Amino acid sequence: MQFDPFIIPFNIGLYFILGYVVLRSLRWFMELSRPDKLRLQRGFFGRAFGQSLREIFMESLLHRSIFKANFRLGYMHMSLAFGWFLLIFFGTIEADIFGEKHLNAPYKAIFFKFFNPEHGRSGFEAAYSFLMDLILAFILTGLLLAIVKRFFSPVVGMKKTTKHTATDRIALTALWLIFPSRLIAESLTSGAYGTGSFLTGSLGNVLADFLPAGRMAYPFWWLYSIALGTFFIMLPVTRYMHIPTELFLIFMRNSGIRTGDRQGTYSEVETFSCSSCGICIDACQLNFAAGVTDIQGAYLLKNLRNGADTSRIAANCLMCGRCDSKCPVGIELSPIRMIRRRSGDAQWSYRNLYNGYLRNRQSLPQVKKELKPSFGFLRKDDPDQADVVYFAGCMTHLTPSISRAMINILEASGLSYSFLDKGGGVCCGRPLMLAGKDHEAREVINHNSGLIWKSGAKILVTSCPICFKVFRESYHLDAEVLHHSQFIKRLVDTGKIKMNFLRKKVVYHSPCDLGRGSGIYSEPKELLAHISRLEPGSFEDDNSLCCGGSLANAVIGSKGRKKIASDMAGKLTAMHPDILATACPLCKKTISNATGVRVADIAELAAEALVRKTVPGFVQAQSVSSDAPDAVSGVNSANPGNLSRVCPVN
Amino acid sequence: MIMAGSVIVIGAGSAGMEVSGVLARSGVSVTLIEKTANTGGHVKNWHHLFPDHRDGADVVSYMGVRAGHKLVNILTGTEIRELSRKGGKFHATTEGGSELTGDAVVVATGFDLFDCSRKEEYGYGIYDNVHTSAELEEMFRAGRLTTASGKEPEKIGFVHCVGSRDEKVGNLYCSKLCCVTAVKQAIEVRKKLPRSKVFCFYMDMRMGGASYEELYREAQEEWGISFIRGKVSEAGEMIDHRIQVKVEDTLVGRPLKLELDMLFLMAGMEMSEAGARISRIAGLKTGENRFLLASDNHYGSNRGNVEGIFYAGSCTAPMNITETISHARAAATEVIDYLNGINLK
Amino acid sequence: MNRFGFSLSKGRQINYDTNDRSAAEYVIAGEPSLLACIECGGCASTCTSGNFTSFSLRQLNILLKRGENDSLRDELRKCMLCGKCTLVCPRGVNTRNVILLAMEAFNKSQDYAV
Amino acid sequence: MKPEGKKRIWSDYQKEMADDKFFYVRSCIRQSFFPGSEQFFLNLMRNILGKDVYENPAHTTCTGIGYHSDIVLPATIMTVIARHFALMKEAGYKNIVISCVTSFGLYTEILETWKHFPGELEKTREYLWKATGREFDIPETVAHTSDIVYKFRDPIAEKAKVSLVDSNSGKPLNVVEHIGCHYAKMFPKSGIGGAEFPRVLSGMIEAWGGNVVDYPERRHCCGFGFRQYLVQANRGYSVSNTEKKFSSMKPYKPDFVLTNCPGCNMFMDKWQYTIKELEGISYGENGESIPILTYEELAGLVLGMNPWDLGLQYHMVQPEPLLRKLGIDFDPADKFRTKDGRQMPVPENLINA
Repeated sequence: MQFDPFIIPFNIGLYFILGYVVLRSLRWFMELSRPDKLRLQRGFFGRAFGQSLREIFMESLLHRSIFKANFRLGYMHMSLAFGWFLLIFFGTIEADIFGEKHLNAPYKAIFFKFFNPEHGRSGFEAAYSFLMDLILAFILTGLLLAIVKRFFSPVVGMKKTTKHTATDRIALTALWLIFPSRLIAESLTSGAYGTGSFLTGSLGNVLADFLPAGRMAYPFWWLYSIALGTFFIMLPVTRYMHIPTELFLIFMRNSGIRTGDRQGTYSEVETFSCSSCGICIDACQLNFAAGVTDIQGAYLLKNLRNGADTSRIAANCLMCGRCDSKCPVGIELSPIRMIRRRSGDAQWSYRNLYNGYLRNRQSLPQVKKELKPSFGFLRKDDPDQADVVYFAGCMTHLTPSISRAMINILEASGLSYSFLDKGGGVCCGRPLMLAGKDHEAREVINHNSGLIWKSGAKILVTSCPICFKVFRESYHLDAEVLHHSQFIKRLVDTGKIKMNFLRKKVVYHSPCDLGRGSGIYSEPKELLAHISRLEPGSFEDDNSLCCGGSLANAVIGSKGRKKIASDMAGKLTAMHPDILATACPLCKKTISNATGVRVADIAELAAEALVRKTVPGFVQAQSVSSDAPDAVSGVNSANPGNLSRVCPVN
Repeated sequence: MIMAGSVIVIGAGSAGMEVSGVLARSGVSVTLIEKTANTGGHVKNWHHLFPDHRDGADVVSYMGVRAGHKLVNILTGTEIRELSRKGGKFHATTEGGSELTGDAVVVATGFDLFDCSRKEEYGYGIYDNVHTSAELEEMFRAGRLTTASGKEPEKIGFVHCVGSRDEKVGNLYCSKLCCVTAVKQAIEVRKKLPRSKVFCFYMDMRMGGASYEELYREAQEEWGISFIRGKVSEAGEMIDHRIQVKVEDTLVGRPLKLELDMLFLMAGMEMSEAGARISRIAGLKTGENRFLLASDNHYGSNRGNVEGIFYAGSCTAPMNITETISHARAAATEVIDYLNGINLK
Repeated sequence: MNRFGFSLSKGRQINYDTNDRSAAEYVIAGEPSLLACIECGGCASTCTSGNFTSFSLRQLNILLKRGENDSLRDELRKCMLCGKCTLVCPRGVNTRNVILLAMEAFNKSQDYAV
Repeated sequence: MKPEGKKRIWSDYQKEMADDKFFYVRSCIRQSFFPGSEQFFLNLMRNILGKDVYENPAHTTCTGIGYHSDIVLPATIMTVIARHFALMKEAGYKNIVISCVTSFGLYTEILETWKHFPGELEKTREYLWKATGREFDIPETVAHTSDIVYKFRDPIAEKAKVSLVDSNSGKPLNVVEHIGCHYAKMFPKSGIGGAEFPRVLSGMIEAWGGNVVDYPERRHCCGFGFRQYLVQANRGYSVSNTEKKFSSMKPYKPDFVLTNCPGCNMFMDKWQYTIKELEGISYGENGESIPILTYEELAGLVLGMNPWDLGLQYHMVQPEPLLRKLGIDFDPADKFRTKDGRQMPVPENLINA
């Protein structure tokens, strides 16, 4: 029986953390909703299992996503995670093969050198020692990078790095000590016995030359064990909890579980899966354009983990979704933020270390609801009946050029349509939702839904991506919901209207709620490519920027918005386009104030490109452009099309 | 060009001093008459000027240099009793009996500040803690801004349009400088007394000059001064000698009551008594606002109804210092043309 | 009802000195841009809710600043947060935050949600 | 407070008043609710100051209460007032002296109207002629009775037996003067001292040894407001205005309020009782209420008249504490006793009693 008291800290830590993780996982599982439990069971015993294992390997060990975003950061994460995994994996094999017996206790593998100091002198043993030294060296390079990052983040390509709590710092120190202490302990032991490979052997020889290596090794083995034990014990109350939690998250996600709009196990697992890598911080325009550096996803989750008040952080976000699309762990940051917004400034009771380990379920106090309706004053008018109902939206009423263009296009299409909010409508409800006021939002949603149902619409067209998103996601409508860019595209495709070609160089800005928010990328770009010289930009699709005008953020003032708008306008107009096209009245209004380049909504450009028919009573398009568009023959082959192609329901 | 000729300039405020200096440098000999003992007009009473809080003394010393020419003969403590024109020359008799002659006359009699005691409801001259804007400048200059009992005031109010835009006192016009003066003084009060709260009661904020609106915004954003739209209808002295004011908060349509430690009345500008006297003596026409009537609203603001008599500065309408100095320079060119026999009327 | 058949009526006068201005101070501390308001009414004239009912952010802001809090709690709830007011404000007042902070202030001070 | 500032304003608002030969018209409220005041005015003028004051028993109400309640039309009230001028003309008098501030305001307003709209004057002549066959002249001077008492304040002071000082401490009493709105607010030139800092009552108080209290709400209406009181549903407004006035004067600890208007006197007196009943608030010291006196009552006290002859007991707020403070002897037994010694019914709910 090989035993030495120095392994006790390690053993305590290891068994503690293993037990803790098992219990925590069980508890998470128990707290899952019934449907989510079923999903997880099905996922665990189905196809998702293999998928999850693969993802665990690719992401949790290799950190492929971080590699994609940032090579040096990816290498840092990989060397630590994958390297440690290899060290344990091969260490266990090493102990199994070269140890006194098979199937050893874990400490035998971890402290193999201590118990087998003579090991690795020659042949296969030496080769294996070489492998182990190689892995250790691999980890140490990553560790070096991590230390440099901590003090000088741009080295790893990060502009900003997360700030640490006191417990984080203790755990971090322990983590940093693990591998150097192993290196020195192994080296000293190797030096004393003349074993060890290129790293530990060489370093050991050097040290043994002027130090009593044999006697000095022992304290370092203690240090190594204490560092490991401390790290494991601290793990549950630090961000390093992400290491075990992420595995659970991957299984849950692959089983089809999502954040949803309520606090639950999944969002808690997500919260603990964040490694604070900081990619969300670099992606955030509030950070790089407006200098707001303490509200990003990593901070939100950190504060959630620490039980701090997150109401201020939750409120200060554009909800543009750039961080969601870039998070290497796949944490749904925006939905988590929305949960916090709904809960107002309600806080968790967790304040002390004890609760950190055995925390209460992250239940939130019930949000107080007003029973009286907020919008009882809304009239129940009867809308005009039409197949196509156009809803301009509040913001479009401040950019009448867009609604005017849409009316011109609708007139030209010859379809039966009505302008639902001609005299000024009721808000779609999304701004209320974004402020966490779902109950109030439901009131206006019900009101608008009633109007749309009564209008008999088969297609609901809106000019505002904000309205579009909420119409699609939160309204229960019989009508097909289209953004005007989709609708115009369909009119063109079905030959209802014809377009001239505008000889203009256009760059397209994808609005957040239309693009990342609703996945509508191609139609606007195809339409623009059809009527103009659309240039590819550097911020396309998932990588598009927010204009800064977002209604989701009520905290930043006009100065902050202006900074974001100027920054993004500068980036989008770097190629000197004639027109910066967008598909959102709010984007248009926000960007217009930040650039000298003409900013136009896609509907305005379409109306300008519209081939006019001289029909009595037809409202002439108001061409903003001074030069007349050229008719390009053959672009639109005469395609009579019928209504059924536009309105599939008919 | 050296010119022969002599001009009598009445009033040695900023307009009179500027017009005299310009004329003298063109070779015209000037007799500058001032009824008070000192030159410098109202500006010398102003501690700091809007919109940049510069020292009023700067402008006074500038004017002193400008008018300090050997061809300018300054007669202070002198008033004109008679003014007539004989054989192409103006003859003036002073109260002291001395005779002056000139080829032309420039009236630069400026304005008088409205006598705030005429707005009885504010209790000026009766309540201990009601003062005028001009008195506040004196307090700033003395470096002592306290209530009558010597305490540091915590709440201070400014009433705009006292004696302006008020049919009850016969002044229908806007004095146009009081708004910006109130804003300037409110900021200075906040600077001097950082714990104080300052309220401006206005009818309209007329911030038309260069940098005025910016100053207004600064007053709101940086100094937290409250602007309440409504004319103070009455002020009453409380038992502790503070002032209770009543105003309608017109933008919510509710009456508002407020207790203040000090109340400052933004005195408007009126035609000066001296100017009114000159207009009677020389037969100069005045407008309904009692200021001297210009021969043309657009291009005749330096001339009136008597040939050879020119107007400079705020004897024609309320003007700020910048406008007064420009108007005075314009008057000088009109005088020079006249002396050269060029009649551009 | 007493035996006189009438009672002292509550005046309409705003008593600035006795009113509780803590809600206004809370809002201004969180959103200092409110100080720049010139009460022009741009917000109220473009207001989506104001199109249907007597809701005026301009008036609300003034009452808030004066500490006339009684009617505000119910009035604030009429806002749909659509953000048009923020876009039209000539002084760059972050109006939506003003409303949210005012709601928060009343939530904190009153044991009752806006 | 700077008295010299007020003096400057008073010098701007002096009015011409006759010295003798007055035509007297009465007040509806005063002759009904506290007739001692009008009684003493005639006594003072005729017997103490030796003036000629003529009163025609055929004169009527001016109809001011009806006018201010939108019941009486302007043409009607002008004709009623023209009739009083006709009575004056017939009696050979040229100086009218009016007991009521509302009437005084109306007389002033009508005379101003006739000055600016002579057609109205001609129409009124015609109406009066058609209705009564009378003719009238515009009076030479128009005075309120308080103007006349003010005018003779110094002769009264010379004959004074009582000074407005606390007989115990020797300090002057603090007196609030309340001027009826219709006295000078419409036409500041028609009132002594103008509308902002009226002199008419403060002159009497100072001449008779008292100290005038100037408080923030001194201009505020007593609360009567005609239809505010006449319509029961509106009385809350009426009484709240009174409340506002009294709470503003309370810190000054006034010993009594002097009024020159019948309505003010009645409402400042009776609403104190009502507020005490409604809210439990009283405005004087030691839980007492503040006595409200007319200038005739005050002149009477100063001249040593029996308080019960002046009718002080007919106010809601009883005068005994004030009389004791002034050192005036009175017989409580006489309070509600007729001249021939019969006991009259004692009113209920009197305060300060």
